Amino acid sequence: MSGSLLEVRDLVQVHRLRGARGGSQTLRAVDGVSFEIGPGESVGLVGESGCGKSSLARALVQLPRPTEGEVRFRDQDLCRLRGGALLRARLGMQMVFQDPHSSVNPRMSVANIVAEPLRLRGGTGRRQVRARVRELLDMVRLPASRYEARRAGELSGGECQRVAVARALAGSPELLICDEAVSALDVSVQAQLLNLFEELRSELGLAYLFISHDLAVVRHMSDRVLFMYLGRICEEIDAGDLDRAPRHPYTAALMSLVPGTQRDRSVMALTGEPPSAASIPAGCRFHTRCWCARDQCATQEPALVATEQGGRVACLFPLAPQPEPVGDPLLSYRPPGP
Amino acid sequence: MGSLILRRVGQAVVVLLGVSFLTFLLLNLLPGNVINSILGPGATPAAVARLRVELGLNQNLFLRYLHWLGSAAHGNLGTSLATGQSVAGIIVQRLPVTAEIVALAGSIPLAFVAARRAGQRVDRLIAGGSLVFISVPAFVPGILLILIFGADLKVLPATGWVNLSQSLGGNLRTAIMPVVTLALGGFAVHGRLLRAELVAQSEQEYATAALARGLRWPDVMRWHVARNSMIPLITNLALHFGALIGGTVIVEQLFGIPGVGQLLINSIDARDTTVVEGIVLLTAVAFMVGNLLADILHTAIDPRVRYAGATAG
Amino acid sequence: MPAPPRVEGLLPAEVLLDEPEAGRRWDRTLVVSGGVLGLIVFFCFLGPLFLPVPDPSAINLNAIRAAPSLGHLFGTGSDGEDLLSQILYGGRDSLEIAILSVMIGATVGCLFGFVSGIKGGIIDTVLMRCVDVLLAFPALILALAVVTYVGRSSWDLTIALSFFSVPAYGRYSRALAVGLRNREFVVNARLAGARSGHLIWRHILPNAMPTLLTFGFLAMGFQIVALAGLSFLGLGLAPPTPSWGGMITAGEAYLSTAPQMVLVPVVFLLATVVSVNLFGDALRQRMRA
Amino acid sequence: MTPGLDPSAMLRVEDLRVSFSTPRGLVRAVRGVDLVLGRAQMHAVVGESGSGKSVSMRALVGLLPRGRTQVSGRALLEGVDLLSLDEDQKVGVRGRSVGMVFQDPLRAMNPTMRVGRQLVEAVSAHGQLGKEALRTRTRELLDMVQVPSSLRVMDMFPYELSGGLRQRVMIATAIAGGARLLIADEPTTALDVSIQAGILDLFKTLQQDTGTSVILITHNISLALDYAEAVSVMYAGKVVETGSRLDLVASVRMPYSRGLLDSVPRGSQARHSRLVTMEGYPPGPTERLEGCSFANRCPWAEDMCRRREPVLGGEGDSLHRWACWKPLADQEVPA
Repeated sequence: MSGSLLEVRDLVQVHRLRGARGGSQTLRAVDGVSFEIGPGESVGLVGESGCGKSSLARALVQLPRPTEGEVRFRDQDLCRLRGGALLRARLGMQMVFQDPHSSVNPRMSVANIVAEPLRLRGGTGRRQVRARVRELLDMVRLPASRYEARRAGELSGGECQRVAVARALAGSPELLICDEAVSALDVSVQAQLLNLFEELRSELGLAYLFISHDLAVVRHMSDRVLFMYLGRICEEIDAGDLDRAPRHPYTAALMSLVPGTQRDRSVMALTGEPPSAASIPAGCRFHTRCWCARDQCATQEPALVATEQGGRVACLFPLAPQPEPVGDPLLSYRPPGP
Repeated sequence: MGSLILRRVGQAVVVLLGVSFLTFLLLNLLPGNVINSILGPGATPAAVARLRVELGLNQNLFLRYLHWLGSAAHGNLGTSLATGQSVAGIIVQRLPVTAEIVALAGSIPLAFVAARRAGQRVDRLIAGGSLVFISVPAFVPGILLILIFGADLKVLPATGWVNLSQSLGGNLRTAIMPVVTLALGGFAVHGRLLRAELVAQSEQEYATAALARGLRWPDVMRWHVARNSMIPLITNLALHFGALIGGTVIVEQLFGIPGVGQLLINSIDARDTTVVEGIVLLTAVAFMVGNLLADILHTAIDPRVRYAGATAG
Repeated sequence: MPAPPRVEGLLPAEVLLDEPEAGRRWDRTLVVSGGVLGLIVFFCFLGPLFLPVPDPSAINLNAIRAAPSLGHLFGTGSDGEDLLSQILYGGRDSLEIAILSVMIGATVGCLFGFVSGIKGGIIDTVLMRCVDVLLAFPALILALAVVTYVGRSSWDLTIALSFFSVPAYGRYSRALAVGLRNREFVVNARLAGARSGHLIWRHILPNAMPTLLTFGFLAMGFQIVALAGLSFLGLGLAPPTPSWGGMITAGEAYLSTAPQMVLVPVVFLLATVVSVNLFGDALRQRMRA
Repeated sequence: MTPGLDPSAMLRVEDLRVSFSTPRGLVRAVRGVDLVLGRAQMHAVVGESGSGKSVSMRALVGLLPRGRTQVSGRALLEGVDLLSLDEDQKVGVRGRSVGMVFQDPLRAMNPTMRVGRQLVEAVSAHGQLGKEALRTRTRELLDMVQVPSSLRVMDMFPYELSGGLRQRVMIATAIAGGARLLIADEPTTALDVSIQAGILDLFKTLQQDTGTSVILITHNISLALDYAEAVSVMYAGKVVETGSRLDLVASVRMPYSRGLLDSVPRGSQARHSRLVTMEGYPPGPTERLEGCSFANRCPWAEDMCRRREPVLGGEGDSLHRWACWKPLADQEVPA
């Protein structure tokens, strides 16, 4: 499909783990993921730890390369590009990471950090680089005169994260992948960063892939949200429908956990913790923890199909798209336990 | 656990092959050879050629290596080119092992004392003392020991060696000073390492948590901190063993003990490649076995086995 | 700065690295040990230029094993040679050899370690097995062999001793590189189009530098000790070149009659190595704070 | 709604101050904490990193590095001043009267010791039991924290358990000595949202079933308001506002607490809309503070705020108190 900025098809990332006691096992961290991001669109990606969301993000930028699948960015399949062509094609896609202090080289000055991508690309004069660095720092609301010469090691978490954003913007990317980019920050600083991301969105028309475990943040930042469970997408949903009409029981359960929601948590409780990606359950991967699983769920794996609301859901018995306490959970409620 | 050990053994074998080949290469490429040292400089070319054939030196280098490797694998390290003695027989050695045990026996209690009084005068004193022993070549304290106990007080023989088979008392008397000298370095290193680890471990959250559930501090130290602090010590012990072998050479020279060190120096001097090769290989084997044992012990103590991140693969 | 990886026991003095001292003033240690080290370096390298010392190997049969006096500040040795002069010249050689061998060992070792750590995979495995071979190879034997077969010039000794630090630096730098490889700023640099060389030079090396520097000082102390050990075995710098280890050996027989022959070099050796070790340690604590 | 706000408090902390001597000088980590905790109540202590919330609560049970720490003030636990106890008496308090739950259970458990032994250790620290009694008691504890016996956690090492299970076992060790007060230091921060609810519900269950009081230390104010009956907000080492959940939701007084509430995106808010933020950053640990520590970030600050330090005060006997010269009226919005 043309018109989309990023188009991911059947992406698979297999990690080979060497166990603590010698043996090795394979782990399908990302197991057949397809989705698209349009220009200027912001897409949220949500899931529990170990669901493969960070592996997915890294696979998108080919660090490391995914095992299978396509990552078409501006109509070029990154998985097939090599060497310099890959380096160039990838410039349009940049990442912002969770740990602010780790995102910038502590021994470099702010100006050098921001200038590095410009210098690596070459072809920019010394004076132009300097001007561009000032412009970029201005974009992330760091007064260039005060920050340029400082070393990254001296900055606070919020400041580091701004520098990391400025640097990511240096190559004028079209897509910014934020991997838990505000999770490590204190709430007051987190809000400042979220506002910055919003400003950049409207000023530069940036598209975002916003990865977070914090549903309140993702709901605030995204147009569309992908829910990931054990390496697969289980629901894709318009952010506006999140509160009203989640179709997948997993989505509904997670949404009920957002502080301030008045849903009955005891009904939609997620029992236990996600199984390891090294031993994925048969049938629907979620059935072992689902609050409304039926017998069929243990044997048949649901496909990701389109919903009436324009989203996609992978569930044999999706919840009805009704306002307020989702469906009639009591009908399908089973007491927790294996 | 089984497969871990298997992998380690595999790695060790690869490394040993590398070591033996490197030694072989080194000894055969460096200038000077055994023929000159046996026959002396004035030998006739015919005599040289005869000896070369006799010793098998006329064959291709690589073939000779394979040949040697084959017999080494059967436990036969060859016979000394110069003296004709069997190599495996000459180089059995107990000194470094004894020294390591003495070093441990001394350093562990001291580390506990230092850690318990971290930052206080006793700790500083021990830290200063160990710094000196880390910084000094083994022969210096050795000389001092000889001067005090051998020459001044005359309680122990200054040099010389009595074999265990000859007399137990004599063996002990001659062994005390070399063992102590050799142990001093390890004593300082181990003590310092253990002390640092004890302090670091006692600042871990699990120690605080143990305290929070109502344990007394001495119990926290005994049941939690001490045990976990042994892990780096074990790893260190194995690596340090390599350094000890170097120290042994010096100590033997100092105390006039006819051991591996002397043999090594003499053999290198005489270009007796077979003996040198044997010693190198045995040292490397001892080193690798020590590391392997440390790995196994490590697995036993720490179920997670976090490798130092330094071991490749 | 990232926490240093654990690679225990490669150097005896490495135990100094782990000391978690919260409440101590490291500046004072740094100044004192740095000062002592500076004085020793200054006098060893520049002292002979302005101090009225005779040639270190000059024989003076009128003053054999003389006690310290105004003419011979530290006394004289068995051939009447001036001990002060021997200390200065011997110290210069010791320091030169130690510094150079550490630098060579560090460069080669870091090249192995960094490439191994950044590239990973099969390259990593092969390079690390090579380092393991060097580590398992008794370095002293190698040094002995080199010295016996090749020669005993200060270059030969430098090369021989540098084999001590190659495997240590290799393992250590690899661990540092692996620790840094997955740090976000390295991934960021890759995203911006950086290749391995750039990563190592701009990101890995600067961040590993403080630790490597400290390690270097500790390694230097070790080399000085090892050099003295070789001299003691009679395999150090060929006589009549003076060396600290050689002086100690020469004086050993006269301990009770001319103790200065042993005491003077021992004191200098100890002062140098202790301050090198302390300086490295304090430097690290300082950079960590 | 607020059962615990009665004056017969379980724990009363008055003017708690903690400072550390460091090579860079004295760090005054806690500069005045006042807290009243009712029986069977959950009291959340909310603050950003470096606000002193964790340090102040650890100081209560003497879990700060010895030798380098000075603690002053009073902390009456059922009439006994915890801060005046000697080390032996503190050992008697820890685990028996006050239990502690840590942020990261993986780090708070000895990695090389089986989970069972650590639990047994917690039980027998408060009196030797026979083998059979010990087994019954540990089983009972695991039941209380809802760990099914089918999981055989006793024979496992901490790293073999999932995060949620680990934290449940941690809670079991905390209540093993029969503690009536639990201090939970960010107990869910290291866990997934899906696990978080279960752990907090467990605290609520313990609270209701056994009358345990819980101090919940957290950086997440929405979480605090969702679960705790009372909330204290800390900033730069001081409690700046304290009150019931209702007090903070409906009539928050201190601009900082207000700012915290506003910083969290809410479902009711339009997507992509601007969040109301506090400018600047909290003061560093060694910074000298004059007047109100929040004055330089506060949109309402006046001269007075920069000169004099406000003390915790309120209206009448109400337990809703705040430290502010310019308290907000109900539902005031910054200009």
